[in-house]
Amino acid sequence: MVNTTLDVTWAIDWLRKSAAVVAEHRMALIELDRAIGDGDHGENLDRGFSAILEKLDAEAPATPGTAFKLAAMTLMSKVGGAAGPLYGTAYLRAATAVGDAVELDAATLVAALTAARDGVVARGKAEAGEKTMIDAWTPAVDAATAAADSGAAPAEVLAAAATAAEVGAVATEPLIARKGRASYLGERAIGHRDPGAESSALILRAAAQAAGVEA
Amino acid sequence: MVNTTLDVTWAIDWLRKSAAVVAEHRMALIELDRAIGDGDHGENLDRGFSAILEKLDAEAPATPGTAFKLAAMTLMSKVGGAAGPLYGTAYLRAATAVGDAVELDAATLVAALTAARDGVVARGKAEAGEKTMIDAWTPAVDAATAAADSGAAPAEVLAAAATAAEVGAVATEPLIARKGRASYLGERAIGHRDPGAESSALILRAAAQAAGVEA
Amino acid sequence: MKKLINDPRTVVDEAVAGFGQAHAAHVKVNADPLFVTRKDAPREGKVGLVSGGGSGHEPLHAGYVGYGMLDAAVPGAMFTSPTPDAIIPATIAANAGAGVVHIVKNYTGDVLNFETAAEMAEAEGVSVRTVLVNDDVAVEDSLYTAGRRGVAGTVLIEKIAGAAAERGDDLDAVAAIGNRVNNNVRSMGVALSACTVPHAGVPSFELADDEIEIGIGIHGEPGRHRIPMESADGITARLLGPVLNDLAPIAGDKVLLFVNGMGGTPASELYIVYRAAAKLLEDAGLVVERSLVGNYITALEMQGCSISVLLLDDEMTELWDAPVNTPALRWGM
Amino acid sequence: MKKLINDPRTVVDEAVAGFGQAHAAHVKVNADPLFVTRKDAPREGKVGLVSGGGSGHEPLHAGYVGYGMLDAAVPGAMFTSPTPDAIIPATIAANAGAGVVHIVKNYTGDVLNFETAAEMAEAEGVSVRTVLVNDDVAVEDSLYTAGRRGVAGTVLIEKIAGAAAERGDDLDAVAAIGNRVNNNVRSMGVALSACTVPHAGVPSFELADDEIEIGIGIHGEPGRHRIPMESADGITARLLGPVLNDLAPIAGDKVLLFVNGMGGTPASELYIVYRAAAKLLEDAGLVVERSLVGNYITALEMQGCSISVLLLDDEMTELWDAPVNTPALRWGM
Ligand SMILES: Nc1ncnc2c1ncn2[C@@H]1O[C@H](COP(=O)(O)OP(=O)(O)O)[C@@H](O)[C@H]1O
Ligand SMILES: Nc1ncnc2c1ncn2[C@@H]1O[C@H](COP(=O)(O)OP(=O)(O)O)[C@@H](O)[C@H]1O
Ligand SMILES: [Mg+2]
Ligand SMILES: [Mg+2]
Ligand SMILES: [Mg+2]
Ligand SMILES: [Mg+2]
Repeated sequence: MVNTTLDVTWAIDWLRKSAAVVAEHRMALIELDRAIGDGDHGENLDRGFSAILEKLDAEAPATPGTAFKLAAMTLMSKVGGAAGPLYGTAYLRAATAVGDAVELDAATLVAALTAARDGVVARGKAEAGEKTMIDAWTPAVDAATAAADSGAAPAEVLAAAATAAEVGAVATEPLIARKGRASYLGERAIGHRDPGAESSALILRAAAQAAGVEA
Repeated sequence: MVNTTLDVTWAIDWLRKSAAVVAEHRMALIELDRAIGDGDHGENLDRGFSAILEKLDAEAPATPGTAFKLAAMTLMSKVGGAAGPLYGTAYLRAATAVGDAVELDAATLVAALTAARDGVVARGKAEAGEKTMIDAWTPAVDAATAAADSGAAPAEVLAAAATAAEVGAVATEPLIARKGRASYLGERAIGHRDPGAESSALILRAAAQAAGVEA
Repeated sequence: MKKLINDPRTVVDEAVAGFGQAHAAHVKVNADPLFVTRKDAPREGKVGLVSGGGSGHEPLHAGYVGYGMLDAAVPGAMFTSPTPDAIIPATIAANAGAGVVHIVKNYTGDVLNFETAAEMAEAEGVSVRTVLVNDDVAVEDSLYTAGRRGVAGTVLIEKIAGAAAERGDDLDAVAAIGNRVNNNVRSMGVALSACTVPHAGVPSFELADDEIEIGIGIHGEPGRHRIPMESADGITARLLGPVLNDLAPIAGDKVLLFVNGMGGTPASELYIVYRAAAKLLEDAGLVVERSLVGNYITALEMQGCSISVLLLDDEMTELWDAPVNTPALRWGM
Repeated sequence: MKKLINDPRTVVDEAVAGFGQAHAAHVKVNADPLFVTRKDAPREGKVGLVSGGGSGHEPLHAGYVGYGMLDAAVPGAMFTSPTPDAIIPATIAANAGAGVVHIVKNYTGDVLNFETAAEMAEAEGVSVRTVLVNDDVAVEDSLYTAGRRGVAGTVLIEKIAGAAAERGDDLDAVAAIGNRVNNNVRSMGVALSACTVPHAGVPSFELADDEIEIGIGIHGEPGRHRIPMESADGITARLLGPVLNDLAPIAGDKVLLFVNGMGGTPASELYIVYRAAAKLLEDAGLVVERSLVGNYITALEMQGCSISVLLLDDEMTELWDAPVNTPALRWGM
C-alpha cells in the first residue's frame, strides 16, 4: 500500500540517509570540486550532515517542519562556503512552506521542494544553465510538480524529483559555469559535473529512499 | 725525452686542465656532496676555477709561484664553504714552497705538494682517516715522495701522486666522517665517497696530465 | 600527504589555539564559535574592523588582528568561508558603538555568509558596512562570472582601512577608504605547484614538471591558463601586464608594489620577482613609493606568488605608514 | 625544478638586489663583493654586529640588518659560506671604532672563512670577537664531529646581542651576551621534504611518501635518522625531548619557545607544533615567557620546522623585548 502522506519519521530518515550518502560520497564530491573548484564540497557537506546526526541524537523534532529547520540551522552554522547558506536557505524555506503540518501530502511536498529551490535562487541569484545546484533542483521541481499533478503519491513524487535531479546533474557536464568558483575557469569547466548539482541529486535520492522507494 | 723540470707553462696548464675537469665533473661532485653534504661542492669549485680561467685570460703569471698564488687568491674569494679556504690555503702554501723558482724539479714539486697538504691540515685540523680531502692528499704526498726519492721525473712524481689520490678517494667510501658536514651523518656516511677527496684526485690527475702523462 | 598536523578535522582549531597562545599579547581566541579579537576589543568610540574567510591563507586574517588593523577575524574551515554563527559574535565583539566594517573577499560563500551575518548583526543593533574585495585581474570577463575574486589586495585594504578606523574615521568613512583602496589595487598570481588541503589529502590540481598555472587564485583552484615554465622575469611580465592594463596608471603615478608569496616559495625568489616588477614599473614611468614582499596571504604550501599594484594617493600613503601592531604586520610601535 | 629565477648563477645577486630595493629604508646593498649594511652604518660609538653565511636561509641574515640587530650581513652563494673578500669590507663598514662581533654558525666553511676575515680585519685595525653558534642537538656525539651545527638559535643570538650593542655594551660584553644566549639555547629540526638548490636542480635528498627526516639541518643535508610520518604532537615530542634533555632546565625556569618554519610549511602547521610544544613545556613545569613562530631561518622551500628553547634570564628577556627595526623582525618602533 502506498502512503498518501509523509510524516516526521520520513523527514528524520531523509536527513539520516542524506548524512549517510554524503559521507559515502565525500571523496567523490571532493574530487568533483577539486576539478573546477576548491575541493571542499564533500568535506563541507559531510561536516554539516554529521552535525545534523548529532543534533538528531540529542533532540527529536516533532514535525517535518521542525526537522527541516533543525537541518537549516545546522547546515548554516557548520557548512560555510557557498553550499552552507544555499542548502541552509533551501531547508529553511522548505520548513516555512510546510509550516506546522504533521503529515505532508504530495502537493505540500511539491510546495516544499519549490520553496527550497526558490530559496537557493534567491540567495545565489543563479539561473538555470549556469552550472550550479539549480540545474539539479529545477528539473527536480518540474518533475515533482508533473508527478503530483498526475496524482502520484509522495514517494513517487520524490522518486521523480530524484531522477530528474540526477539527469540534471549529469547535464551540467557540458556547461560553462556562470556562478560560483567554477565560473572563474571559463571553458576549462566544460566536461566536469557540478559538485553542488551532484550533491543535490544525492540528497533528493535519499528523500525518495526514505519514502520507501528502492535505490 | 722526459723533462726534469716543470715551468709556468705547466702550472698554467694545470690550472686550465683543473678548470676543465672540475667543469666536466661538476654534477658528479654535486652528487657526491648531495649524498653526505649539502650538494654544492661541484658548484663551488666550478665557480672558483672558472674565475681562475678569467684571471688567466687577463694576466699571465710569470712563475709557477705566481700562478699558484693567483689560484689561491681566486679560490679563497670565489669558492666559499669549506673547500674554498682549504684549497686556497693549499695553493698559497704551495706558492710559498716554490718561491720565485722558474723551474720546478721533482724535489721542489714534492715540497710544494707537502706544503699544500700541510696547509689543508693546518686550516682544517683533520687527520688522515677522517673522510676528507686529506685522505687523497696524504697518500698523494707519500707516493710523490717515494717516486722522487727513487729518482722519478716530475711528470712521474705527479702521476704517482694522482694515482695514489684516486686510490685514497675511493678508500674514503667505507669511512665514517669526523670532519666537515658529512661528520653529522655518523654511520650514514659509510659507503659514500668524500667529494673533496674526489675533487683533489681530479685536480692532481690534471697536474700529471699537464706534465704530459696520459690520462 | 605529509603535514605537521594531528587530524585533518582539528587543523584549524589547533592552529588558531596555538596562534592565540603565541600571540597572547595581541589577541584573544574564542574557541566555539571560532573567532579572534584584539585583546583590548572593543575599543571605545572606534569603528570595528572584521574580516574572515577560509583558513589556509595565514597570516590572513587572524595575523592582522591588532592595533591599526583588524578588531576581529573569523577563520573558516580550510578554504571554506566561516559561518554566520561565528561572524555575528565577532562582529558584536568588535562593535564599540561606532559600527563595524566587514572586509569580505568576493567569493560566493564569503559573500553569502557575511551577508547573512551582517543582516543579523544589524538586527541586534550593530551598524554594518561591507567592503567587497575583488582585485584579481586573472578572472577574465567578470561580467559572466561571479565577479572578480578577492586576493592579495585584501591585506592592503585591511591595513589602510584599519589605520583610518584607528585615527577615528566614522563608519562610512572607513568603508569608503576601504572601497577606495579596492578600486585602486589589482593583483594577479602564478602557481608553480598545487597545495594539498588536509581533508582532501591530494594536491588540488596536477601540474607537469615544466608547467605553471597563470592567474591562480588562493584556494588551489585552477587559474587562467597553463604555460610551460619560464624565467622569473618572463613570469613577472605576464602577471604585471594584465594588472597595469586594468589599472591604467599614468606616468608619474605613485604606487605600492606588493609581491606576495603563496606559502611555499623561498623569500629569495620573491625578491627576484620584486626586482623584475620594480624595473617594469619604473620603465612605465611609475614611482614605487612603498613595498611589501613576503608571505602575507597564502594558499597553504603552494609554490608561486602574486603581484599587486596599488595606486597611491597621499592619504593612502599616510594611512599605510601609520603605526600597526599585529602578529604579522608591525611597525611604528 | 621549477623556481622563480632567471639563472641559477644570478639567484643570490638578484635576490639581494631586490631585497635592497624593497627595504631601501633599512639597508644598503654593496653589490661586489656582496654584502648588506644598515643604511646608517657605522653607528657612532656602537659595537658593530656582522653575520653571514650561505644564502637560502632567508630572511637570515640580511633580513636582520637594522636598528637593534645586525649592522651588516654577508650572503654567500646558496648554502655556501661567504668568502673573506666580502666579510672583510662588511666588517670594516660595520666598525665605528668600538669593534665588531662576528656571529658565525658552526660549519667548517663558515668558521674558516670568518676566521680568515677576522684575522685580516684585525690587521686593518678592527677589533673582532667571534660568537660561534652551535645550538643543534641533532648532532650526536659532537666530540667526534666538526661539533654541533648552528641553526635557529642564530636568530635569537642576533636579536639579543644586537640589543646589547644598541644599548651601548662594549665589545667584550656584546660577545659575552651572544655566547650566553648560545649556551642557553638548543634546537632540533625535522624535514617532511627536501629542498632543491638551484645549481643542483634536484632535491637535496629523497624521502618516501611516508617518511620524515628527524634532526635535519638547514642545508638540505640529511639528519639524524628517518622515521615513518607521524602526528604533529608525536614529532614535537621527538624534537623537544633531545632539546630539553640537553638543556636540562628545572621546573619554574622561564623560556623562550621558538618554532621555526623551514620555508615550505604553512603557518597553520607551525602553530599546531607551537601548541604541542607549549603544552609539553608547561607539563615540564617551565614558563613560556616569550614566543616566536614563523619562517625566520629557512632551507629554501623545505617542508618542516625546528623547535628551539632558550632559557631566559631577566637581562635576556629585557634585550629580547628591546626595540628592533629590521626588514624581518620589528617591534617597539
Ligand atoms: N550562486 C550560486 N547559486 C547556486 N548554487 C551555487 C552558487 N554558487 C555556488 N553554487 C553551488 O555551490 C557548489 C560549491 O559548494 P562548495 O564547494 O561547498 O562551496 P565553495 O565554492 O565556497 O567552496 C557549486 O558546485 C554550486 O553547485
Ligand atoms: N676540516 C676539514 N679538513 C679537510 N677537509 C675538509 C674539512 N672539512 C671539509 N673538508 C672537505 O671539504 C669538502 C666539502 O667541501 P664543500 O662542499 O665545498 O664545502 P661545504 O661543506 O662547506 O659545503 C669535504 O668533502 C671534505 O673533503
Ligand atoms: Mg568548494
Ligand atoms: Mg658542500
Ligand atoms: Mg570552499
Ligand atoms: Mg656548502
